[in-house]
Amino acid sequence: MTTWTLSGALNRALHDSLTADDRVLVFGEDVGVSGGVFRVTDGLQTAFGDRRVFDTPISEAGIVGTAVGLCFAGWRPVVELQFDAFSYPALEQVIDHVAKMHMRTRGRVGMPITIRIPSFGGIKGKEHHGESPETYYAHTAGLKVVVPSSALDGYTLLRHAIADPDPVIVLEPKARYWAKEDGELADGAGIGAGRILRDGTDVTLVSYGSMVARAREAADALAEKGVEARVVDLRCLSPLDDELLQRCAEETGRIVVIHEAPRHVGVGAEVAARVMELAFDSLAAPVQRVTGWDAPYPPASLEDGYLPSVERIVAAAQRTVAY
Amino acid sequence: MTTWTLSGALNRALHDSLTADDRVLVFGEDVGVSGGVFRVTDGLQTAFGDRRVFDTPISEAGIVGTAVGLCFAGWRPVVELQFDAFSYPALEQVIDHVAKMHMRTRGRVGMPITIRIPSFGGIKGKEHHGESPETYYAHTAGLKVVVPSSALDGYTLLRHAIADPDPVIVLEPKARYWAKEDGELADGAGIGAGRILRDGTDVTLVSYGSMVARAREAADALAEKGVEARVVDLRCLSPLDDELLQRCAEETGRIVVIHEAPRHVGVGAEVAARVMELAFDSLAAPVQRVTGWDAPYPPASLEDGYLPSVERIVAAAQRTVAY
Amino acid sequence: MAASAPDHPAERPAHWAGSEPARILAPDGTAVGDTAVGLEPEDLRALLRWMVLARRLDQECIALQRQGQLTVYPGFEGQEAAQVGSATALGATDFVWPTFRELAAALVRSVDPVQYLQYHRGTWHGGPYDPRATRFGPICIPIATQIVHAAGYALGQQLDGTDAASIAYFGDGATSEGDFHEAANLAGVWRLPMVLFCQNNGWAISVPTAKQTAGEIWRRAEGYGFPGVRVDGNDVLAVYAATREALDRARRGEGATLIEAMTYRIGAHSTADDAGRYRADPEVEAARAFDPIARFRTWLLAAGHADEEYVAACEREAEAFALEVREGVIATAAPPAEWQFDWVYAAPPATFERMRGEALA
Amino acid sequence: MAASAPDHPAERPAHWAGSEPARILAPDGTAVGDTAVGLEPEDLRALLRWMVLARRLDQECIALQRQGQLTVYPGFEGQEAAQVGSATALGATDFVWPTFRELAAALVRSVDPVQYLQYHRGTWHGGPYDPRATRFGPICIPIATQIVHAAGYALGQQLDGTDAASIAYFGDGATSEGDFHEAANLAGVWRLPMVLFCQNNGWAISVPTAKQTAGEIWRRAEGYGFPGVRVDGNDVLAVYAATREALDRARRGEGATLIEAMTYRIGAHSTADDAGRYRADPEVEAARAFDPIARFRTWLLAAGHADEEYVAACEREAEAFALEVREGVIATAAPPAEWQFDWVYAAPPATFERMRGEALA
Ligand SMILES: Cc1ncc(C[n+]2csc(CCOP(=O)(O)OP(=O)(O)O)c2C)c(N)n1
Ligand SMILES: Cc1ncc(C[n+]2csc(CCOP(=O)(O)OP(=O)(O)O)c2C)c(N)n1
Ligand SMILES: [Mg+2]
Ligand SMILES: [Mg+2]
Repeated sequence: MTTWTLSGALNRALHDSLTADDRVLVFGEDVGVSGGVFRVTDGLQTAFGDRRVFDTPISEAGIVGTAVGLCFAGWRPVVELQFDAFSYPALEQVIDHVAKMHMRTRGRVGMPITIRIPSFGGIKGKEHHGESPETYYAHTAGLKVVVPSSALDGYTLLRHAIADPDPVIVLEPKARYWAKEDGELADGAGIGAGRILRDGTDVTLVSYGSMVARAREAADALAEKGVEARVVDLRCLSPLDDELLQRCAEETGRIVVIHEAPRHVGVGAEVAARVMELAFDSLAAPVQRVTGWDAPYPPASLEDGYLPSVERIVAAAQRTVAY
Repeated sequence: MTTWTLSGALNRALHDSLTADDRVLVFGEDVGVSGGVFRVTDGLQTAFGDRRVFDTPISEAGIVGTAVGLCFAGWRPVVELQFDAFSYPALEQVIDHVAKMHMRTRGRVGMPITIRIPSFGGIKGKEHHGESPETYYAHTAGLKVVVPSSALDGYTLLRHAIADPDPVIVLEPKARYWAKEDGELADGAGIGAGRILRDGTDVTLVSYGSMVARAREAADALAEKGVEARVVDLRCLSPLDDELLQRCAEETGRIVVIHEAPRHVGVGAEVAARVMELAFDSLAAPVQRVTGWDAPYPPASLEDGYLPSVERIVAAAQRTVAY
Repeated sequence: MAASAPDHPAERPAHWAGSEPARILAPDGTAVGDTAVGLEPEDLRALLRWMVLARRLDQECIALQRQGQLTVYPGFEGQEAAQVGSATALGATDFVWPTFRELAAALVRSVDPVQYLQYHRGTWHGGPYDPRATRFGPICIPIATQIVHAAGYALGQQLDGTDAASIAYFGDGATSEGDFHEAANLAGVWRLPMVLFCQNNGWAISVPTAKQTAGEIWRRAEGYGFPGVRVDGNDVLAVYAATREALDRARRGEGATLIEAMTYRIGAHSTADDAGRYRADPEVEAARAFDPIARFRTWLLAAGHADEEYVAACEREAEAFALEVREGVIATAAPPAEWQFDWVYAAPPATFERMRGEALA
Repeated sequence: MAASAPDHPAERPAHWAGSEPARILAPDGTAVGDTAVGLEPEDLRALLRWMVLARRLDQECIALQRQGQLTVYPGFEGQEAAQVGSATALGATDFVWPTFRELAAALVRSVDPVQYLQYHRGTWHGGPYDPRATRFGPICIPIATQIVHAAGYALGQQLDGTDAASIAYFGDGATSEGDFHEAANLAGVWRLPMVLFCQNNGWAISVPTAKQTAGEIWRRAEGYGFPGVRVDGNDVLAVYAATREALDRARRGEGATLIEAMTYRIGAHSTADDAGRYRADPEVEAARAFDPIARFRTWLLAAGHADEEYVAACEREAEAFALEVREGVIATAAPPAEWQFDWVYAAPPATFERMRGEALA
């Protein structure tokens, strides 16, 4: 059995994808010679050459637009946008072109593009380095959006993303890059499937990315208080796993959704709305949202007060149970 | 009593704001000499000179970034981004700077910027001319987002937006620019307040922009079927009028939310989630969402099948009532 | 690029001021440069034929729009030489990245005009024709964004070691966008096989080039490390020669070229635009003196490469062609409702399929 | 701009290749140009003093980061002349638009370093100091975005008829972004009173300038219709003179200037970066031969504008200064929790206030 970090597992996923398909290209800012600010592309240029793994100028719209053109030439681009907030200069290319090209060409030109974005907070980073951009991508029809929460699943999701014929946004939780997990890398569950990480019957804690670990901590804390919480890792924010959400609502009757992003029009709202649509009669309490505040991501020293804490999750779960 | 079009009322709002405050500037693509593709800035350059009302190059990030710099110099910029999809090149400036500058400077530098964006569909326009960008803006903390649904309220909301010390995104429903309304222009309800346009006790139809007119049509149709529908115009998507939503949920027990944007992580999800949080026990049925499909905005000839129709709204209302 | 003597400067459109554009034929049709651009007489005749067909089709499209058969339509009268000359210079495997105004170039690349016009009929979006088969990219409305796609495609060719190049068409207004710059910088630093072809028609809707930028657009190239040329965009031979030279450079692995083709937008921005609000008729009338078709026809006849009968035949063909396209357009029906969903995803998720079911129920 | 003779080219950092930068002092400190730049002896001494204080503070910040008193810190060793020379040329009402690496310029503009360092301590964001009072804009991390703000501020001055100008600092890598281009184009077409000041330090994290762009950055200016100059960024007199000239142009209403200051990033990109992964030590050692402080000190002493005692005094002052800042930084406490909410809106909506209540309950 091997021990993996998320960074290492993602690196291996890129390595294996580059090996499996010689049309796969990896490029972005500092991904080549230096191997990426989070080492996710470490060693790839040495292994596959600077034709397939290369550095780009600081040009996010250029990087994504280049990927669009490469798809017309039959390539399969995997690009990195260095940090969450630095993906915004490319939003026009993503929304107007990447997400729509397959439809506007009536399926004649696919966009098998993977856009990797180190995202979310929790690393006491500078401003613009702790944003949660998932709403912008998940709301954009034509994209698929995945968020790994652990090393092994990071490998699985990135392999699936690169193999997928549609554009996939991979939001990698920076705060988990160095978190370790034991096990073997495997193909695993595909895009669109969520997973239950801990079973429970009283309440379901739904989250993704770094918040999954907090949800598990909260579940432990709740267990001591006699509350059996189920922990769901969404894995994929577009599409959402409706069946799983419905099942959890029916089986536990109580849902708490947790994310770092601001609450207003966040993915938690979608989860709440869907759960209500899919299992209204099973709901014993309103879906609770434990999220970042509707405010810009704070400086490092206020970060802990912004991110959903185990205490806030536990309190929300207790509110639903007591409801 | 005067008859106003939305385009004319917005034009008057700009005129009156330029008169009221000589720090107000109006600029954007084709807003000067030609008076804007929808005539909203017609005659303003003649009236106020090309120092205060001027054309810019085709440079959306440049337009919004320029507005940021102008605020540091004590100006109050009102910019136009020509169409919904053409606001995307400026998203980085909006999200990273416009929305955050007041906080990052601890209130020392305000961003009294108004960004006008002709938005939404229903005009059988070309692609990229029918998008509903509200989710991108409403989710972004630090912004305020308003959507007028009629001429008179368009005047009111734009005057409030320009006078507001915070950045306000004004999404103008193209499909309503030429719709007429009789009455006098007035100061009216401010940002953050929704309004009830028709009272009803069986169900509340919540919408904004062009969909408000459809909701009213649906209410008429429902009345004939013996269902008394209340019609709410949100007016403001960030912040949302919590009190009004709660009251409507408590008083009608049933909510249908309607918008043109794709459903997934749309404003309708936020309305549903809030209503559940604010009035769970009053809800007799799950909140219904009648929205555009989770697909790119279609070509003109498929537009009618994409936009929420009166029939779909009526059917959803009947489902909730029959629930 | 070598500049030739100025012609009656007084009459020139304002935005032609500054550096003299390279020119082979003077506006009056007399040769002022080397007309041996490497085209056979039949190819030279084809230049005239395409320009005549294109202009006639443009008129037909405007008529179709007025009759409610097309939605808003952006005409290209006056830009026939810029589009036909450059498109004629392309090799079979080169890929075109157009804006929304390159119908003339599309014809030369044998894109079916009826398929193309599905876009303006509102029956489909960007790529109603097959962009791969025609090597003509989707019609692109977001200004300057297609230039980056052209760079990506050119990179793809470079990686595959083909000798195909990209040509990106864009307007004077597009040069103000960040995407123009990012594409140009990548083209330079990666020595991409591509041509950045700017049709400077003097206007961006209501904004004249002088309010768009203070520099001369072709001069931007040096800052990116590749050559820029300014050419008379209404001189089809000069446009052909400049584009051909740029493509040869690209194939030799010498990288990109920026071509600024000086032309003029005779019509309004589109059928939805009232140009009277921002420009005076005399300016338009003066510009007509530089008509690209008359100029080339005069020379072609004088040089004996074609006779009046050929010209007449082109016009007859154009009439028939316009009629044929009209019928095709009118016969184009609305797509079935399923098309709203059929290609959103290549691998549609179950959740998406459920919504499709809800919609089409 | 007039170019002076090249010095031992062999040793120059690779990215200095191409056009000769304008220079007044050779790397060895001998004058090769007109040293009468309009500064009094005391002002000349101040240039040295600021550079010495800045370098010492930079070292202290790196130490503070290693000791966990600061979060990631981006050093500027080697760029002291580029920042001090340009900032010294500014008038009191000119406004600075920095990146995240302009601490030396901030000192010259009398921004309180302890306040500035709240940014790197993680106790506040972009503008911990008062940007209005100091006329020093918020620290800006999104590459090139501040250049557009500089253009907007310059437009504001032009509209108000003041004689204040904007100066935007940015790096070589920033010139690849669309925002650089959009700002430059606006500066040109609107003849804005601004200086686009590029510190070309050869690297953008791990990417060398040669992989960033194929052109020479200063040459971009012509395409925008304003002058560009390349200056030796490690020659504080040349930087001062070039910036001064650009500001004078701006005040005369002649518009913008692009200055490419050739310098070198001696340290890693930041304390989080391991430069060993992408560049070799010899390159760095060679670059030290161009040290801006040694060069200027040599000339200053030789010219008799300062004596050894003055130099020693500067170093003593720098020690005390560094210690004082260190104590200030360590004494800087975390902000109260309410600060998460206090300035999100100038007019906070009721819905927002309810969330604040929920958060601070
Ligand atoms: C990003 C973006 N902004 C604005 C528009 C609206 N628009 C459509 S055409 C046009 C003018 C384009 O001018 P130019 O590039 O000179 O091309 P031309 O119309 O002259 O062919 C504008 C501003 C757009 N399509 N895309
Ligand atoms: C839009 C954006 N993309 C990427 C980054 C990440 N990043 C931070 S600094 C940097 C390199 C900047 O290089 P340069 O402009 O030369 O400035 P220098 O670091 O040399 O001072 C990059 C890519 C960013 N901050 N913003
Ligand atoms: Mg034009
Ligand atoms: Mg640099």
